[in-house]
Amino acid sequence: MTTEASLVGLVFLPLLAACLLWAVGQRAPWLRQGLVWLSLLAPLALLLAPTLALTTQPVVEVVLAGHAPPLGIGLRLDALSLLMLWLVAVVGAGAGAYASFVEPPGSDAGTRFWPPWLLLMTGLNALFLSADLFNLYVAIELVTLAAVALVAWSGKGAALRAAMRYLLLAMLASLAYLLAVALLYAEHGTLDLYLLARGVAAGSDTTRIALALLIVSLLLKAAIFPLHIWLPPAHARAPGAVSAVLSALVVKGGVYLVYRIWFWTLDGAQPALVANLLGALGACAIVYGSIAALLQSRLKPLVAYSTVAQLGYLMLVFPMTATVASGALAWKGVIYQLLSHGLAKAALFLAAASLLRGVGSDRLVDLAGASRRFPLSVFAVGLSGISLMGLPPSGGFLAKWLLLEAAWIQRGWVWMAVLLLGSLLASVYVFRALSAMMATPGDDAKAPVDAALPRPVPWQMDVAAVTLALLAVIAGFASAPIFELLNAAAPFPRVESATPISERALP
Amino acid sequence: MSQAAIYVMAAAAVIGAGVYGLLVAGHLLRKLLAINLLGSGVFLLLVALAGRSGGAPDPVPQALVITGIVVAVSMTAFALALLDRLFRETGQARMDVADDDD
Amino acid sequence: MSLALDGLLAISLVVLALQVVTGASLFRSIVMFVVFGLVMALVWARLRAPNLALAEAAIGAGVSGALLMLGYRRLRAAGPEATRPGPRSSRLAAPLSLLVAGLVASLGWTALGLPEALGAAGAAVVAAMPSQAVANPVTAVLLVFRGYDTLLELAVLLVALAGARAVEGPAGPADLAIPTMTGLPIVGALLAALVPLSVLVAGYLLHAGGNAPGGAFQGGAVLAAAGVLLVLTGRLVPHPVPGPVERWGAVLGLLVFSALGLVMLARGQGMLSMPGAWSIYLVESAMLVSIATTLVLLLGAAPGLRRGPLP
Amino acid sequence: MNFIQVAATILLVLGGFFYFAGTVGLLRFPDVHSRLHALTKADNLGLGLVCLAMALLGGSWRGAAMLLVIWLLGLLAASVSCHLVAQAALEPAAEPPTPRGDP
Amino acid sequence: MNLLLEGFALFLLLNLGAGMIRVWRGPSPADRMSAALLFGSTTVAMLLVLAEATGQPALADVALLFVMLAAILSVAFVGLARTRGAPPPTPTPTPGKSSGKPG
Repeated sequence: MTTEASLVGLVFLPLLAACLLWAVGQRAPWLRQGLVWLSLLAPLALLLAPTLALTTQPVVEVVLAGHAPPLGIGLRLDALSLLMLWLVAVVGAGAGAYASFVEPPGSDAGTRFWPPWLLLMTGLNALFLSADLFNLYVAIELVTLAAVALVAWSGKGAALRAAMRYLLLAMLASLAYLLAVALLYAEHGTLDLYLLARGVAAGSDTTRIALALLIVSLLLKAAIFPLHIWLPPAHARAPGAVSAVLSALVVKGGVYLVYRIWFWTLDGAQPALVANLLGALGACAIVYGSIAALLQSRLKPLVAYSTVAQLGYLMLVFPMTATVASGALAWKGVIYQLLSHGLAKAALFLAAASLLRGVGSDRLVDLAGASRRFPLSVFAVGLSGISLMGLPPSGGFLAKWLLLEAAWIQRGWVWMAVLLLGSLLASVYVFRALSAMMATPGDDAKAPVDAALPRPVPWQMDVAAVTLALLAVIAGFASAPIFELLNAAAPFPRVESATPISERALP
Repeated sequence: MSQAAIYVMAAAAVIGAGVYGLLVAGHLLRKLLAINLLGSGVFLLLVALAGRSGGAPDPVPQALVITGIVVAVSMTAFALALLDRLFRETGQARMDVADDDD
Repeated sequence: MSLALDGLLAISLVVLALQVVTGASLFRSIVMFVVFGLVMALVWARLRAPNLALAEAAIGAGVSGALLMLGYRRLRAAGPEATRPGPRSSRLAAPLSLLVAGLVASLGWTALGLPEALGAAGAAVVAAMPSQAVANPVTAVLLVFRGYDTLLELAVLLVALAGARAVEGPAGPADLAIPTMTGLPIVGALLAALVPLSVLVAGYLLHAGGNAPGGAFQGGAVLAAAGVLLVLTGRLVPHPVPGPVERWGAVLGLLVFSALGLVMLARGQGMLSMPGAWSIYLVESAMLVSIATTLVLLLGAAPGLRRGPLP
Repeated sequence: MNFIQVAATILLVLGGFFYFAGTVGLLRFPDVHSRLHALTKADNLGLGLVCLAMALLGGSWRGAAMLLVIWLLGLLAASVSCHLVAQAALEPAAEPPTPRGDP
Repeated sequence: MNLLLEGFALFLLLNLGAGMIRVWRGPSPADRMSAALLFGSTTVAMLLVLAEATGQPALADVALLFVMLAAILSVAFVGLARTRGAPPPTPTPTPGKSSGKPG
């Protein structure tokens, strides 16, 4: 009962808060402050009961309206969704706290900023809990619309253009998703992800093509190379807190769903060729994103391209599940990457936004001397950089180490080379950004001209960034409980009927 | 050729037209029209496939499509608001995917 | 004969779709899109989906058409350059879209050959219907079996409104009312007849939705249409600050739906379960208010509305 | 075929004729005002006859009342919109007319 | 009788297709709009006929909805035609220029 109520609360608390914020309008600033802080912090508390519940049982299922699937819609919580929900809660709290200093909920602009933000959180929580393909569609649309509105928040031409492009591509992806759902429903007559899994193995070619379409549409939402073109402008032009949430959570929603469909719905029927193809896309993303990040002359686009690269790692799990041993390692590795990149990238975007605000520009040349004027922000950049590069003892290190180990076990030399190259390139672009901030401002550094005038950065904003970055590093130490959860949630060999993974060899 | 088959083919053609419009249109309003067509094609496919048996119609796809129509309208309304602002700020109502990132 | 009718409808649909995406005039494309919506409603009628025909007429063709026309109007006000379609040449477009159409057609064709049985979900609905408080299975799916979808869909509608407000910036776009329209005597007659009638029709559709096709979305769209009529004729004028009616109206549906759901959860009957026909009508009425408010505000592209000066 | 069906058929054929006439007028008349004139007159009669035919076939008072409402509303809407469109056509066009036959 | 009704619906649809030529050619927006009006009225008639032919009385509700929306769309259209010569939207609108009680 408490677990069920907590899970329902994760969706409904931000939703109701958004409604009330909308309804009170510009009145009662204290009420608005309270509502925002409540919906930022309460998810952390609400997650305790479900976490405890998962220590004793592998899965919590909630039947809505008393009608079980296929008639109704089910919510389903397992370790993977729980970790994602924790990520939403933590990053949401950190980035939300940061945003509450930029756009105070009591202010005039705050009345327009916070409803989409809270609805974004509603959509994300709904997405990570839902087990129904069509319900997921509605949740995805909720997330997309809210995210686009927040990307356009600054109202500048470039941000609006980026938002428009994001919206058009996201709509295209949604309709491709829906097309796939239509085909799947026609054949299987159910929308439940897990009921569908039973029919998929014996499904026709239509099923397989529909699932492929489903995955492609989600890859577009997840901005996996080469479907990433919308990401760099959107993430670079959004306000800092929004970029943080977009990079840490929104694109991860797409990846999460690809995992769900690949490892659960397609359980035992994953074609090895597609697995390798997905891995190859990931490898391209790592190389391309890192090089593009290296070539940027401004901090926020650099961080955005780094997201393109880091998302690539998440695709490497597909080819590595060819054997049981490497699969288990790679699974842990990518989930760890999901979490630690989420934390580190959120921190990095927040710090970048602080620097942009404090210096008035995010061109790397203009950032010279930032380390003395904004030591906390630069400290956050450094800390999150450690995790992105994969230096010990950070969470990023653990993730990349596990992936390397998995590649080693299955003798995937190409994957190993890509992993090492990715880390190398990441350290180059992080050091490039850091050294720009450490540099002494010379005469050639131009004064900021185009951007908004520098504004003071409240210390609380830096604290939010540093906290998230510290969590990304600490994740490297505190891996034991997470691994325990992940072992319970490993998608394979979950279903006994599935083909043993060892029998599926690489071509 | 059954009724369902006729409409499935029509849905495929409408989806194709939507994709074509999305690729060819320079003006954002036309792109929005194309996306709406694409959506209608998908809805038609969903209902036509579910009605292939010719028996009592399946209520589930119909309910899904009603939800889908409302979502599509929300999208359109929001996109138009975004277009308004984009036009006010930049004087542009067109967009090429190959636009500069800056 | 009926296959000929279906075939002709299908051909019209395709021709109209092609007209929408090609051609020189943007305005013509929008008119074609509205006509496409009309034909789509006929198609739903042929496919024995009167609920969808209603929704398509009210929301698909009506509200979308009005939205696009008003959007066009706002661009148009800035000069002819703003609405010049400016087609792009793309050599890939035609083959790519043919490929997509071919792929969908072949997938659909294969799917048509699948065993002809009602899907598991559909069969479950049919089996569960006798014990339900409403007789319209589509309403039952929307509110009883898959009420969570509908609730999230209301959230999508709200985020469209909230997002539009966020995107529009500190104040909405400039004045939208058309003062010249107020001078026409015939407009008054139209309003006097249409506005009360649309309230009646909206109520009728809401009530009918329980047992016959209809429901909150269709009714809300009708009410929104009346609201837009009031905006277009200057009876309601845009205002940069939303009043209490607009603010609470837009979220009433979500609040009532969630509150009822939470009460049912607290009583141990499962989140979002509906305790009877009254609860369905209650939720639908609140939804109707929200949908109408939201759509009027989105159509009017204004944060708030105030009573305008009467002519 | 009973008497009612015969009557309905005659009404339908008449209604169809009016619709046809309206379309021909729309296509053949030289300017927008005469087109509108032909269109609305013919259309409203056509709709009225169809409504009458359906009321006969439906055979219920409730259905007939509904059809009457539809017809009256159709009349109102058509005359008002015809008036408004004609008014708009008198003013300079909002958009440069596209040349005849332009695709 | 059903055959007759469906035949009549087919005839109306063909009529509609012929009217499409007017939307296509224009030349003025008013022409296109008047053709769209014909479509509305024809569709209403078709819906009424189909309601009878397929035994779905609910389609009469759809027809009612169409009649109402036709009037509203044409008002939207007239607003469209009248925007010519209107000043472009100002980037900073003056708040609170309208007086009156909250709606």
